[in-house]
Parts: sequence; C-alpha cells; structure tokens
Amino acid sequence: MPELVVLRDVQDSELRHIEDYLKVGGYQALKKVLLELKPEQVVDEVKKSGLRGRGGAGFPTGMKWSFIPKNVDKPKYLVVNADESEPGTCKDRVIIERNPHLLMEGIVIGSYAIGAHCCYLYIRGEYYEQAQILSLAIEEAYQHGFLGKNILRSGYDLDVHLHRGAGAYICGEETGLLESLEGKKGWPRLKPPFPAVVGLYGCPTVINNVETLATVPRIMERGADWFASLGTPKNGGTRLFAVSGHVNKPGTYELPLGIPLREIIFNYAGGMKDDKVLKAVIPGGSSCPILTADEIDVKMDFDSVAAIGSMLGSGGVVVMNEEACMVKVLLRIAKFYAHESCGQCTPCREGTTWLKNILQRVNDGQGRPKDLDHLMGIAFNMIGTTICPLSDAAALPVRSFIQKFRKEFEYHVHQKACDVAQVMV
Amino acid sequence: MALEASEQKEALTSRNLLLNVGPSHPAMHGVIRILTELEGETVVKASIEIGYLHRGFEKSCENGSYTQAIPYTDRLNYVSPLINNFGYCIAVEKLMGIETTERCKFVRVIMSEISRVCDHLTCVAASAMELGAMTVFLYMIKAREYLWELVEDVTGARLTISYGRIGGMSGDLPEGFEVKAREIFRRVREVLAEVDKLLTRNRIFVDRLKGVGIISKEDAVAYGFTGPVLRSTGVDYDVRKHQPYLVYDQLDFEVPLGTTGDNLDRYHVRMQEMEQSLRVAEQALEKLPKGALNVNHEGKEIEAHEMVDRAKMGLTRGIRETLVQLSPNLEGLENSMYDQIAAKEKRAVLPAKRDTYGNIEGLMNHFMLIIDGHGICPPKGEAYFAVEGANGELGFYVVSDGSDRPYRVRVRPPCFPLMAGLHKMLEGYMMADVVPTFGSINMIAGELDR
Amino acid sequence: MPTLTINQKSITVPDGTTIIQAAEKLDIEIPRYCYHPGLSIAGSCRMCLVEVEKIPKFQPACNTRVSEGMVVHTNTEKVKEAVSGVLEFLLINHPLDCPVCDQAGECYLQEYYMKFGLYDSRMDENKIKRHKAEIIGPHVILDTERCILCSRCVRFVNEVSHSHEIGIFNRGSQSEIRLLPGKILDNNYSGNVVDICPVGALTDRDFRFQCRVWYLSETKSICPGCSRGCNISIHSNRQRPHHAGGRRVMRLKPRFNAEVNHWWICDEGRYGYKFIDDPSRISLARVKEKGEFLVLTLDQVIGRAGEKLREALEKVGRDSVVVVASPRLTNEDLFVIRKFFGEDLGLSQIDFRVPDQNLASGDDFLLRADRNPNSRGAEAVLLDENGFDLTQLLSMENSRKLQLLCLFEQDLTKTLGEAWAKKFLQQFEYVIYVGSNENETSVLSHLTLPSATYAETEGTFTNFEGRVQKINQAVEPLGDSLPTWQIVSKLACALGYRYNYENAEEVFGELAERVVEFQDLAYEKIGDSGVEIPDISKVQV
Amino acid sequence: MGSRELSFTERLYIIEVFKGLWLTGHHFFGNMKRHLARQLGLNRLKKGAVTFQYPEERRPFSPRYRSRHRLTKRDNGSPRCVACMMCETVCPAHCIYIVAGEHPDPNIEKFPVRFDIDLGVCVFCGFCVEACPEDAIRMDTGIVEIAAYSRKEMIYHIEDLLQ
Amino acid sequence: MMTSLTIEVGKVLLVLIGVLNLAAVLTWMERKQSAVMQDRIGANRASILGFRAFGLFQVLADSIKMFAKEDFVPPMGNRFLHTLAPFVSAFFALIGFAAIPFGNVIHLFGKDISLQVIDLNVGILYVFATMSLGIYGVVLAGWSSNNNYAFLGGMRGSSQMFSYEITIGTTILGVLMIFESLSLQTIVQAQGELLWGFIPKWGVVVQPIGCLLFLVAGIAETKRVPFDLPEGESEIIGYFVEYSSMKFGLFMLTDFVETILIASLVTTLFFGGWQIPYLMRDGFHFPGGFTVSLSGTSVSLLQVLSYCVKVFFFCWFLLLVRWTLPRFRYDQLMRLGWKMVFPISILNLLATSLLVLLLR
Amino acid sequence: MFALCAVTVWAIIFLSTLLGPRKPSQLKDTPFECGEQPFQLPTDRFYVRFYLIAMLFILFDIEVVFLFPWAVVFKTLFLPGFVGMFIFILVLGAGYVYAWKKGAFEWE
Repeated sequence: MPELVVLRDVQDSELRHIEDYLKVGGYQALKKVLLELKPEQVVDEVKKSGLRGRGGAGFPTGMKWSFIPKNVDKPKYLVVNADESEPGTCKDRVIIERNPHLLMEGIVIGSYAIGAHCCYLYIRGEYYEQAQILSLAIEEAYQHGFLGKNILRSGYDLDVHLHRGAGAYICGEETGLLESLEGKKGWPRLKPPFPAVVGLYGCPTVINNVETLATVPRIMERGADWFASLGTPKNGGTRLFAVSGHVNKPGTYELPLGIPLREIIFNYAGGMKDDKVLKAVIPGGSSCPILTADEIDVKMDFDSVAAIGSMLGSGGVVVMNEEACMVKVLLRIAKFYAHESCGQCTPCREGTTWLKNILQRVNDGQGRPKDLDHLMGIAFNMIGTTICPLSDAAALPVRSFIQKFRKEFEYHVHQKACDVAQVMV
Repeated sequence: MALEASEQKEALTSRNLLLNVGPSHPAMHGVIRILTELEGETVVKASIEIGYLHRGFEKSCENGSYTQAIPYTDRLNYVSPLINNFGYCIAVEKLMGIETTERCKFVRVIMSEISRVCDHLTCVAASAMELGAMTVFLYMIKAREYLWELVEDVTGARLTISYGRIGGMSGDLPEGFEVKAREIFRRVREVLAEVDKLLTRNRIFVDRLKGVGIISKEDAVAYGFTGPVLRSTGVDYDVRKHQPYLVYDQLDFEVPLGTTGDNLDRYHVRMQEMEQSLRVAEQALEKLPKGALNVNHEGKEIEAHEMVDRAKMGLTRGIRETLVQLSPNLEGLENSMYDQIAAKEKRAVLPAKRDTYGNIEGLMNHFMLIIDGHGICPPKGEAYFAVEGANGELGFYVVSDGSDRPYRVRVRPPCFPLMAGLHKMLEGYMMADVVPTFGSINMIAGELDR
Repeated sequence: MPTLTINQKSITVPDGTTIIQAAEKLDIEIPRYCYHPGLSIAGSCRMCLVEVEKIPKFQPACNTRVSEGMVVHTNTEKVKEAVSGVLEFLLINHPLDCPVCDQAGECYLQEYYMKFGLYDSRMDENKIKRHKAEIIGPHVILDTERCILCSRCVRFVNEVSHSHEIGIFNRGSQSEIRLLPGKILDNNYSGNVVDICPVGALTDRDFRFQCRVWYLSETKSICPGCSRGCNISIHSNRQRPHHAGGRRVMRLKPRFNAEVNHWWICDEGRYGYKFIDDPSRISLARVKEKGEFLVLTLDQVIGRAGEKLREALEKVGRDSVVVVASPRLTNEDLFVIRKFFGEDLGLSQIDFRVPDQNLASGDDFLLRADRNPNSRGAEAVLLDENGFDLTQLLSMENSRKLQLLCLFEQDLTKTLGEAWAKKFLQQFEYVIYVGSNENETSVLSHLTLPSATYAETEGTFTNFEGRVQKINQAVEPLGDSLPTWQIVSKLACALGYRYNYENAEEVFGELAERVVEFQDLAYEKIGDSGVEIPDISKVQV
Repeated sequence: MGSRELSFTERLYIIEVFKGLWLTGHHFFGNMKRHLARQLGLNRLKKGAVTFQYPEERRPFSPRYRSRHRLTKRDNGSPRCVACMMCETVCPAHCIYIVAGEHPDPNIEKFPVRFDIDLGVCVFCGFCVEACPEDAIRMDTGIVEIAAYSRKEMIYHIEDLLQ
Repeated sequence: MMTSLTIEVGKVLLVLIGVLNLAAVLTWMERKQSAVMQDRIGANRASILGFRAFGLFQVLADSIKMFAKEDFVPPMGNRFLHTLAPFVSAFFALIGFAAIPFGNVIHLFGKDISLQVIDLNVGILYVFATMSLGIYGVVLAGWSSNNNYAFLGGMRGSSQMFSYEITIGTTILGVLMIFESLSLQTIVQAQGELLWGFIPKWGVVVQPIGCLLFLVAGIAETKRVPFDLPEGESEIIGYFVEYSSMKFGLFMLTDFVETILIASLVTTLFFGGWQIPYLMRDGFHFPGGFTVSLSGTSVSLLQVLSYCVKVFFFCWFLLLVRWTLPRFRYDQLMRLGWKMVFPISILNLLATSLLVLLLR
Repeated sequence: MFALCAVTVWAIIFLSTLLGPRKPSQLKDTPFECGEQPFQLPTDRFYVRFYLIAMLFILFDIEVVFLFPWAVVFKTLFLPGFVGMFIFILVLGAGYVYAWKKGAFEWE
C-alpha cells in the first residue's frame, strides 16, 4: 500500500467535524505556518515540493502563487475551484465529504502564502450536500479561530466565502469561474491579463483546485522533500484517481504519480468486470484523448501520459471493455461538450455542435465516408484557437477516438449499423 | 483605232470617276467605305475609310466588370464569336494566373475550331455569292447552319453565344455531343466537297480570282497581316502553331499556305483550313478528357427550386450529396460536370450551382463575384494574349488596376491591319475585282471598328 | 516604444498597442469581427489569430499587446488554415440569406470569405433555425440567424450608449442576441449598432430593401443635424434611379473623426436626411400673383426679386429691408449674403438669430441642443460689425411699414409660433423666401427661390467648437434649385454687381481673406476631418 | 497548293460548267423527288429542304437555348424571386429593373414589387439566369417572337414574366 | 377580212398573254427552282383564302406590291428618258415574239391558220433587230438615272450586248446555211426532215457547236448570270438602281421575257421548233414503218404543246445555269465573246460551208 | 402586235405611277451611292474603252450582216460563193487579228 497524503486519515472514515480532525493532528501545519514561516517561505516550500495543480493542467502551484504581485494596494484573493464537473472525475468530492477541514487548512495556508484575506470557495451547484458539509466546516473553523480575524493570534485575517455554482461545466475553467463568481455569465476571460494580475474583481487572484490545496497542509507538515519523494521526479506526490467503468472495484484511489495505469486498473480497481477484455481507457476525465488496451502500461504522471499523446487531466480513469461502442462513447462525450460550450468563441460554439451532429448521424447509421475526415478536420480547427481549453477538450477525444478506433467508425459509416463484436474481429 | 494607247489618252482625256463603294453596298460585309477612283472599270486608287460600326467596344468593356465584357466580345467577329470569347477569357486568365482544366482547354479548342469553320464557310460563301454563285452560298450556309446547331446545343445561342467565362465556360458540353458533332462534321465535309466541285476547277470562278488582289509577302508582313491573307502569300504564320495555346500543341494539323497571295490562294487556304479545323476538332473530341461526366450520383436528384427552399429553411443536411436539376439554360453547370471545366479559382469562377443554391459559402462566393465593386479583381498588371482568330491574330490586351473593372481593354483585331493594306490589293485591278478581293479578306466590321 | 516585425515588415509602435493596431499601421489586413476600436476587446470571434514566434499557440491579434522584438506572421499557411477554419465555423449555421440581406455587399462574412476563406464547404448538417426579422426597436431589425455573436452590439449598448438593451442569451450554439426583458432598443444612438454589426444580423429599418449597397456611392459630408458637426458619409444612389421611389440619398453613415464623433452618430442626425428627397422640396422658383403661386424660370424670378429689392431700396431706403439668414447655411452662403446685402447694398439689418420657442435639448454624448450646424460660423461671418439684433425688431411694435424681408431657410412659424410669425411677416410689404423645403413660412412668402440642400452643394460648416469642416456634393441639385450663394450671386448680378464665383472654394478663399476668424485657412487644407480655427474670442481681440 | 493550272479541258469552260450543272441538277431532281413523295404522302420522313416553315413548323431548339425570360413561381403562384438584384447587377445591358418589397413571411422576407425586363435592350446573354441564386429567372420559355409596336411595349412586367 | 383580222388579233393576244404569263410563271419558277436546287423551299407564303398553290400567288402579290410602290424618278435625271427606258426594254423584248412560230398551220373555222403572228421571210433578222433595240432600254436607264452605278451598269450592258450581238449573228449562220432561209417558220419546217431516215434533222444535230455558242451568246443577251454584269448586284447594283415600282418590275419582266425569247429561239433554230420527231401531218411515222394516225387538229395541238414543252425546258435550263455559275468579269466576258465565241463561230461557219460543199 | 405590246407596257407603267404613293423627301432624292454623297455625277466624258467597243460592234456587225444573205443562198452559190466569202472572211479576219494585236479586246 503506497503512502497516502490526502486520504491518509480518511481511508475508510470521515472527518467531517473539526473535533475529529483536530484529534488526528489537524491544523498543526497551519499553526506551524502562521507562527513560524513567512509567506515567502511557504511559497518556496511548495515550490520545492514540486506540487503541480491537480485541476488538470498540472501547473506548478508554488509558481502560481509566486506570480501574485507583492506591491499592490489591491486586495488579493484565493479562489478554490471545487467546481468538479469533468465527467469521470470525482476526487474533490471525496476530499470534501471525508476531510473538509484538511481543505480548510490548505485554504488558510494558501491564502497566507499569497497574502489574501478573502477566499472564495466556488463549489459546483450539484454538490449540494458537499456544500452543506463545507459550510459547516467553515462555521466550525470560524468558531475555532482558524478563520476570521487574527487567526491563531498571528495577526493574519482570513474570510472564506462559499459560493455555489449553477451547473455550468465552463465555470470549472478558472476565468469562467471568476466571471461566475462576479455574478456574470460564466464566460472565460481573455488572457492576458492573467488572474494572478487581474483576477476576481480586477484584483490579483490565485485559483486552486481542492485537491491541490488539500495537499498543501501535508507538505507543510512533512516537508517538501518527503512529498517530492512520493512520485517521480517533476511529478511529486500522490494523486487521486477516480476509476470508473467496467472494473470490479470502481472508486477513488490515492496513488503516487507515476504508477502504471495497468496497476491501477488491475490491482487497485480489481480488474475487469466479468473478466471481459479491456478495450480502452480514458486516463484523465472525458476531455483526455483515449488510450487503447495496448497503451495501459503508461506511467500515470503528467509527463508520461502527455508523452503518449494523452493527458493526466483531472484523474478520472474511465475503463471500457470490449462491449463498449466507441461511436456511442464519443457521441456521449461530444454531446456533453456541445451542451457545455459557453458560446463565446466561434470554433467551440459551432464546432462542438457540429461534431455532435455528425457523430449523431454516424451513430444513427446515416454516416458518409467523408464524415470521418471531416470530424478530424473540424477537430483540428478547434484545437488551440479558443480562449479557454474547452474547445480542445471537445476536439482531442474526437481525434484520438477516430485515430485509434477508425475501423469501428468506418464500420458504422459503411454498414450503417453498430456491431462491436464484428469490428473487434 | 490607229492611235497608240498613249495618244488615245491624250486625245480623249476623260476624267476618272470617283465612286463610293460602301458603306451601304450589297457586297460590304459590314459597313466600310472604299473610295475608288475609276479609270473606266479599272481602279486606279482606292482609299479605305473605316469606323462606320464603331461602337466603343473597348470603352464599354472598361465600364463594366470583367465578366460583363464577354457579351461584347461576341460582337467583335460575330461570325466566330467563340474564338473571341475564349481569347478574351484567356487574356484575363493570364492576367490572373489561372490555369484552366484540361477538359476546358479541349472544349475550347473544339468550339474554336467549329467557329473557325463557320467563319471560313461564311467568307467563302459570301465571296461566291458576290460572284453570282448563289447556290454555293446557300450550300455553305446550310453547312454553317449545321455547325450552328451544334453551337446552339452547347452555348444556348447561335451567334450571341456568351459562352466563355473567365476560368472556364458557362457550361460543359451536352450529352451526346460527340456523336452529333461527328455526324455534322461529315455533313459539312460533304458540302465542302460539293462546293469544291462547283468552284475550284470552274474556269469562270478561277479566272475571277486568279491573279487578282495580289499582295506580296513583304507587303503583307509590313502591313502586319495575319491569318489566311498572310498565309496566302506563303508566309507560314499561325498563332496556333507558332505560339501554341490551349492544347494546340497536342493536336496534329497543317497550316495551308499559298504562293502568290491572290484571291484564289486565299480561297484555297480557307478551303483547306476548314478541313484542317475539322481535323483538329475531331482529334480534340478524341482526346477530350472524359472524367466524371457519367458519374452515377448515389444521392437523389432534386429540382433547383426545391434545393433553394430547403437550403433557405436550413434543411441542408445531405444537400452536398444531391444532384440538382437545373434550369435548361444552365445545363452543364451541375457540379459533376462543372468541376471538369471550371478552374479551381474561387476568385474568378462562379461556384457550381449546387453550391450557390445549397450552401452559404457558395452563395457568398457567387454574390461576391457579381456585386459591383467586388467581382473578378485581377491583380494589378497587364496581359496580352493572342489567339488565332478566323481572320488572323486576335489579341486582347487587358490592363488591371486591381479593381473589378478593367482599366484598359485593347483588342488587336486581325481585320484592322488588313484594311490598312487593302488598297494595295485593289489598285490596278478592276471595279469588279473589288468585290471578290474584299470578300476574300473577310472584313468583319464588328472587330474592325470595335 | 517596442519594435516588432509583422510579415517581415518592421514598425515601432507605442507601448500597449495591440498587434491588430500595429498591423493596421502597416496596411496588413487582419480579419476581425468582434474587434472594434471603439469598444472593449472581446476576443471571441477568433478571426484575428496570428502566429507569434516563440509562442506555440495562435494568438488573437486584437488582444495581444506588442513587445520588443516580437515577430508576427499573419499570412502563413497555418494562420490561413486557422482563419478559414474559424470562418467555416461561423458559417455553418449562417442562413442562405445573401439574396434578402441588406448587408450583402458590405458584409464582412462575404468579404473575408473571399479574402481568407475560399474553402470548400464541408457542412452537411441542418442549420439551426432561429428568430428572423424581429423588430427590436424603432430603427433596428434583428435577424438572429445571421448573427455571429461577435457581441459588438452588446458592448456598444453597455459601453457607449450605456442603455443596456440587448444581451446574449443561452449557451453554446444556442446562444443568441435578444432584447433584455421589457426593453426595446430605443435610444438616440441605436442606429450605430447597425453600423458596427459586421454581418446582416442588425439592419436598418429605414434602409431596409430600399437599395442594394453596391449601387451606392459615398460622399464625405457633415451632419447638419446639430452644432456638433458629426462627420458623415452620404450614401446616394446615382446608378439605379428606379429604386426607393427615386429617392437619391439613401442613408447616412458616420465617418470616423477622432476629434468630433469618433465612429458614432445619433439617430436624429442619421435619419435627418429625409428632407433632401422629400415631396415638400421646392424645386422651382415661383412668384405669388393674386394669391396664387406662379412658377417661372429661376432667372425670371431672380429678376423679379431684384426689381423688388431695388424698388425697396430706391423708394423707401435701406432701413426698410431686413435680411434674415440662417445658421443652417454654409459659411460660403453666409459670406455671400454678408457681402451682397451688407457691403454692396449697405444694409445693416442682417441677422440670423431667431429665438426658438420650442428649443430642443441635447444629450451628454453627441447631440447638441443647438440644432443648427453653423451657428458658430454665422456668428463669425455675420456678427462681426453691425449691432443689429433681430430680437429687438421682433419684439418691437413697429409703427413704420417695412418694405422687404429676405428670409433664408428660416421657418418662422415654427420657431416663433404661428401667431407671432404672421404678425411679424405682415409688417413687410414683400417677403422673399429662399429655402429648400416647403413650410408654412414659405407659403406665406411672395416670392420663393429654391435653394439646394447640403447634400447637393459644397461648402463648409463651423461646429460649436470652432472646427471648420467641409461638405461635398453628393447629388445634383433638385430641379432649378441652386446653392444659396449662387442664388445670392445671381441676385447680385441682377442688380448689376459682378459676382462670378465659380465654386465654393473661391467663395471660401475670399471669406478667408475677409473674415478674421478664418484667416490663414485654405479650402484644400480643410481636408476630410476639418480644421479647428483658433479661438474666435482671442482673434477678435 | 491546290491552285494548279487549269487543264485544257477545264479551260474550255464547258465541261466544268456541265459538271456544275450536273451537281445542281442532281440536287434539283433529288429534292423534287422528295418533295413530290411528301406531297403524295409516300414518305413523311425525308424532307426535300433543310429549311423550316417557320410559324407552323419549328426548328427544335436546343434545351439550352436562351429564349424569353420567365419568372418561376412558388406553389402559391407568387414569384420565387426575392429581389436580390443579382440579375439587375450582372446584366451587361442594364435592362432589368427591380424594386423590392417586404414579404410578410419572415422566411422569405423580400419579394419584387416591380420586376421589369426591357427586352428591347436585352442582349440575351443569359447572365441573369446564371446569376440568380434562387432559380427564379429562367430563359426556357421557347418564346422567341418578341415584338411590339413601341419601345414601351417591349418592357415586360412581372405579370407577363410570371406567365 | 374581219375574220382574218380577228384571227390575227387572237394570235397576237395568245402570244402576248402566253409570253407574259410564262414570264410571270418564270419569276415563280426562278424562286422555286433555285430553292429546290439549294435545298430550300422557296416563296410559298402568298395565299388566297388560305390556299397557297405552292407560292404561285407570290407572283400576284409581287406585282400588286410593285404597283403599289412609289414610282420614283431621280430629281436630277431625265424624267422622260427614265420612263422610256423600261418601256423600250419591255416593248422590244415582247415584239420579238411576233416572228416566232409556235406551231404549224392549223385548220380551224375552215381556214388554214399559221400558228405564228407574222411569217416574215427575214424573221430571224427581225428578231435580232428587236433584241438589239432592247439595249437602248438599258443604256437609257443607265444614263437617265443620274447615278454612277446605273451609269456603269448601262455602259457595261451596252458593251456586252453589242459584243454578243455579233456573236449571236455569226453562230446561227451555219443553221441558216443549212436550212437556207431567214424565215423562222421555214427553218422549223425544214427541221421536220429526217437524216438518214431516223435522226430528226434538228439544228442541234447539224450544228452542235453553233447551238452551244448560240446558247452562250443568248444567255449573254439576257443579261443573266453568268453574264449579269450590267446588273452585277454585288458589284455595281445595276443600271436600274434608281428604279422602283413597276418600272423596276418591267426590267425584271424584260429579263424573263428575254429568257423566253432565247429559249424560243434555241427551240426554233436548233431543236426543231414545234416539230415532234416522226410526227407528220397525219400522224406518227416511226422509222420501222410503224404508224399512228392522228387528226390534223390534234397533230397541230401536239406540235404547239411540243413547242411549249421545249421552250419551257430551255427556260428551266437557263435558270439552272443562272443558279449554278458565278459571274464573269468584264474583261473575261469580252474575251469570251471576242476571242472565243466569235472566232469559233466564224470557224464553225467556214467548216459548215466546207462540209456543205463536200457533202454536195 | 406592236400596238398591243406598246399598250400593255404603257398600261403597266401608267398603272404603277397611278397606284403608287408619292412621298418625296430630301434623302430619297439623293442618288444612291452607298449612303454617301456622290463626288460627281456621270455627266462628264467617260472612259474611252466603252466607245471602242461600240466602234468594233458597228464594224463587225455590218460585216456580219453581209454574211446573212450569203449564208441563205450558199447552197445555190456553191463554190464561187464560198471562195468569195472566204476571201471576205479572210479580210475580216485580218482586221480582227489587227484589233486583237492592238489590244482592242483587252479590258485590263
């Protein structure tokens, strides 16, 4: 069993109340940070740990914090992105449900590090219960003096506000989230300027994922070197992998980065359900290019997965067996993105729907030979041409699906029917 | 009777008669005035006055878009409008750097040659008629009629064809063209054989032409003659051979030459050129790239208006796979055929009708090529392109200032230099020779005066 | 001042310049839909993508600020592909509306398709049907199918007119522009959204189906609607007279002038051109005889006017003639009036100030309360020496009978009110009216001379800031009408004076010599955007 | 070159003249035979002449032949034309006059209030048909008799063109 | 006396009406025949009550049209001469027929009537005389029109007809020599004989070259293609360029009347006139001794018919020539006349005389 | 015959003058010369060649007339007639050859 970081105390239990949390040594890291360390030291420590953002892009957290300008009069904000809406991913939910105070502790440390006195916690609208848990945790933290004025008599003030989203995937994108937080339509912002400079209400802002912040107290507790040693070089620490699909034991597993995908599926997730043959895996949530059964020996860290053309993303591992029709899977994904595109940038607004329409037709047995080329072409035009990465997220799966399972698509086009078994033969 | 000729003249000095032949004379093919000074029946001096049909062709072209000039070119040498059409189009294509499709080139060759035969038929027929051989005229006109039928099948009109388009044609050849064309060529050849029987060895005819209207090689070259008149003097110059355009270099034909440059030589040159033209057209028919002409469309065929309505309502699904049934005037613009003849240059060639009716890109493209101020805008520059017209080198010089209207269109009409040298062919011959000589030159006022 | 290279051309631009602005200076066209220099940057249309060396992704040129040594490419194959790809996306749901769309011909979809698109369509799905031809305000009609969601209009109502009437509703491909609940697009600047709409989504109701834009010719001019003097283009149809019932001036469009109106114009000015081709135009000169108007040739009527003028001067004297010019006239018109009536005839009773009973109000953006385009010019030209004040005359109960009134473009019944105006006019034996349109005052006159409207003449206006701006002739004067300065010149000739101005430029030349405010100005120096004259008050010192 | 000197017999005129007469005579009798046969109802197919007896007998036009214009109709009889002015613009002779009006159906929007073609000016180039994006104008009526007593009558209005 | 006068007037009327009608029919024939030769149909539009009669009414329509046209006289021209010209043309063409026998003697009303207007013993010279006088019409037309083209046409016409007048004279000398008469009726009667018992002694048999040359010269006399130089419509438009209405029509008529005249002369001189081979006064006497008896009247009628058919054939032939050949040039025409036809006809004359001498 | 022919022809001309309309106009009154004003009208002396032909005609025609009676009575005259006329024709031929040589028949 590898060493756990985030789920250390909550492998099989929940620490929803602050008392429970304090019992397992909660808020000790915070104490250490607030009373012993300067904000810069915290940032350095995080930098040293090699912690990379767990939201999907994998940007080094310490670096992100250090972008916050020091000498400005404007208030600074920390925004916690708990808008976990990537299909296939449910890691933040686990943290919130089982260990909300770990997140709270992380929030305070993070805010301290960047000098923020106000933190917004943006949680997905559908996470109603989780929002309840969090608001309780915030209340308790205030009661215990871990939030509010003069925390732990360190002279540091912090307010945390919980904000529930309204069910838009795009608000998981950091600038879209900011817009939403500001009360506007969740349209991602043009960058530059980056949120670190002009963020929430025009002020320097750091947006961190729940898992990222939940990791921070541990780093503070046990040191950057310890953390870095957990994974592979440059990909330090552990990661929550949410395994779903045709496996015997779907669930969220905290595993060190760099662990082979095969091991996740066959060791931790209990292997294929009903001993069917593994066909494909989406390694990091629906937006990531798919991997075939031949590729599951890849090490699950940011760089290794990227090296074979996919992404680690938000860690949602979706496993599919031989019976899964790739056209249907892709159609489902395309439908999702067509629905969730904000409609701001042209390629994404039009492209997602177009992809969906073509796929729907192919799936309905009305495909035409040129359709696959068109899909590839459309997807190509969608990549890298928009403000936010949603367009890429919609286009990349299309390209990878068609590249890797072209036969199956062609069968749909030519035979006007779906017969997975036939294609596999 | 006993007086010497010179003495006669002194004794009975008579004034030479100044006589207008034309502009409205039965033998003037267009309107032109030949002011003749007659000594008895002999023409001692002839001066040619042109400009009676001047209608500002060049300026008209410069006042419209590049496409709008095409109907004007029909009316240059109105007996062989297709050659003019293509000459102008190729000039603009050269200016724009457009390469037309292979099939288009072959079709242009075929139609040009048909036009050339029409022209020579008309010329020889008219000459014969003016010599009184009315029957020959009607036989040849009958042959021309056959060819015009063919032209009508392709272009939708007999004379004002407006067939050429910059980058292509207004439509592909119709179905069954080849068979019909071959049959008609056979019939034309029959007529030519008959005419040959009636005229070529008939002394009355030969005497009328032989040794009449002679122009020397040197004079012909000096005056800038081209075409049959130049070739009748024995100068081997044919644009098709010497600066091959379209696909003439792939086709086998001879350039008939004369020796003396008299009317008879011109008659022979024309008669043989017709045969050569038919040969060229037949070879081109043989080599015509077939391509997707007979592609069986899987999709169903729908009426044009149905497609328009569907597209307008946004029901465009599957429209790209359907074949549109066009107005008969637009036959040959169906996508499958159109691709074969239209150059792949959206800045010059109207999109296929299916695209215009069925998708927004095609519609916009269509609009932008028609709207004033947009249209076909060749890059700044100039281009001269010469084709072998029925009467000689027909050149178009087009200057673009980058706008959608030609800055300058200049035509080098083959007739113009011919008219400059015409007096040489008239002086010293008889009044009665004015008509056959003039006829053998085949002056077309349309292209002469522009 | 960073220096950057765009397509191998170098340029140095101020800090904070974006690539698109830098490229504009180099005459490199970067396609754009959402970018408008007068609005905030949205960066959403993705048409202006360019390749910047050392940056892996395409950058939107509208939002990328230049930096030292930046190397930008706008014409590489990759960029072309990306741009045409974006265009393809924009068009997949675009309806086949070119035939019925007023924008066709000035539509940036068409334009950019020809310049940057030219791909073969791959779209073979049904298009999304949306609302068509919705009237969203008194001047604007919306077609959501044609909309490409560039959001220019939304930003306009938020940032420029601050009226917040429209917004983008729904998400993804269902997004569309709609009116905010309970609102209609009714503000004095609503017409501008039509101008900035790069496609045919927002079109002008006034111009709707009147004429195809490619038949229009443009003439640079100045809006005569108020003393702001917004720069405009007059779009007139000279090619196809059968359109729009023979109307010649089809629409006005604002013309960029950084000093006056930027890109905008108010609706009042925009739709204020109707009088040019109105049936009420006075196109022929006439004389009232026995209560009925008799149409005569212009020269006859001018001769008659001259006789009357001479009669008044000779029989009664200079004090019996009053000239009321108008601040709607050009500087040239006013100068010729001053020269002839004031200097040659020695009249002192010349004024243009008529108190307006129903004074309009202005707003805080462009529209000024003073609805006359040349009040400042009239002050400069007419008010510099004599102390005559029309208001005194108007208010005075006049016992002496006045002989002749010469009215220029002044509808007294409207400004003074009917009763007052009639009373005033009745003091005069003879009233000459020079104007372009019929009104109650012109009907009361004894002799009417048709003058050309601003679209039919050339000349200059001086706006409230003292900016002299040029108007140009867009269409021929209607019927017998002539520019006012020509009418006055002819009148002067009829009285034996030599007036032989060839054109407005000559008049302006003399004006610049004679009127101190205009000194050192030359007609050709005025240019398209006008010249500000030095503060008049200072000059007068 | 074909212009070889005439032989003695050819120089005698008479032989060549008779050859010519033989040929024309051949035509004469051949055609007479066919004419007679037709008159007697023996052979309906072979014609003795290549000409057509125009009003009653018509030369078959090629399908592409450009004859008088017509405006195509919608199912309800209204013109398909949407007054886009393409034909008016492309017309090299400027013989088309269209005035647009607002159609009550927002999916049609625009229709021609006036659509006149001055056939006295028209050059029958067919550009209008080619330019029409709606398949609203065609030149396939087969009507070639377009004549009038005045220029005004040569202007065909929308009602005439719709028939 | 009265009866003979009536008979004379009747004959004159018969000839006149016959000739004029034939001329009219020829205008129709010219159109129809040329049309058929040229794969056309020809004029067939004129109709009476929808009845078209193959375009025969076109003749009527044409004449009505011509009558209804403005009679135009060029202002500078001589009005009298201008009017005289067509008169002269037509008049002299018509009176030539007086000497031409169109049948043998017919026994009617108890009288022997010679089917000829006047049997002149110098009939052939009379005919030539009238033909020569016809030239004046052309010359006058050319002169009086005050027009360069007409003038040229008139000059050409006169020269041409002068030249061929001689030729036409010399070509028939051989015939005269053989039949020993200047009376046309005598010549025709002489052609009723048989040579060697079975070949009709027609002029063409005894004078083939003379016949050919006469035909050439005769066509030249009619001023029709290939000798239509005075007209030369595509060159100089013709001597009648300034003529309109029926005056022009008369020139046209003259052309056709002359065509008939030449056809009649050819028939009379070379093709046995009204003779039918082997037809004697009482019926056919074929060489083999076979006989068919016929009444005298029917023989006479048959002979008239034969004459008509022959004339008609030659009219057809002349039209065929007219529509087949191109036109001569002036010098070529003169050369043909002076340097070919004239010497050959003289030689023919000498050869004939020699032959006659030898055969005697 | 003469009278009848004359009457017919005259009647035709008279009828046409009677029936035809009369609308003179300036333009109609100009002699036709292809639509141009003629430079000169054929009132001047004209080229001599035409007269030459007339001369030749008179010469030869008269001589030919001599042949007619000879031909008619040729059979009666027999040899002397032939010889006489042969000489006559020889003389005539000499003149003809002279004229030929002189180029009287050339119509350049």
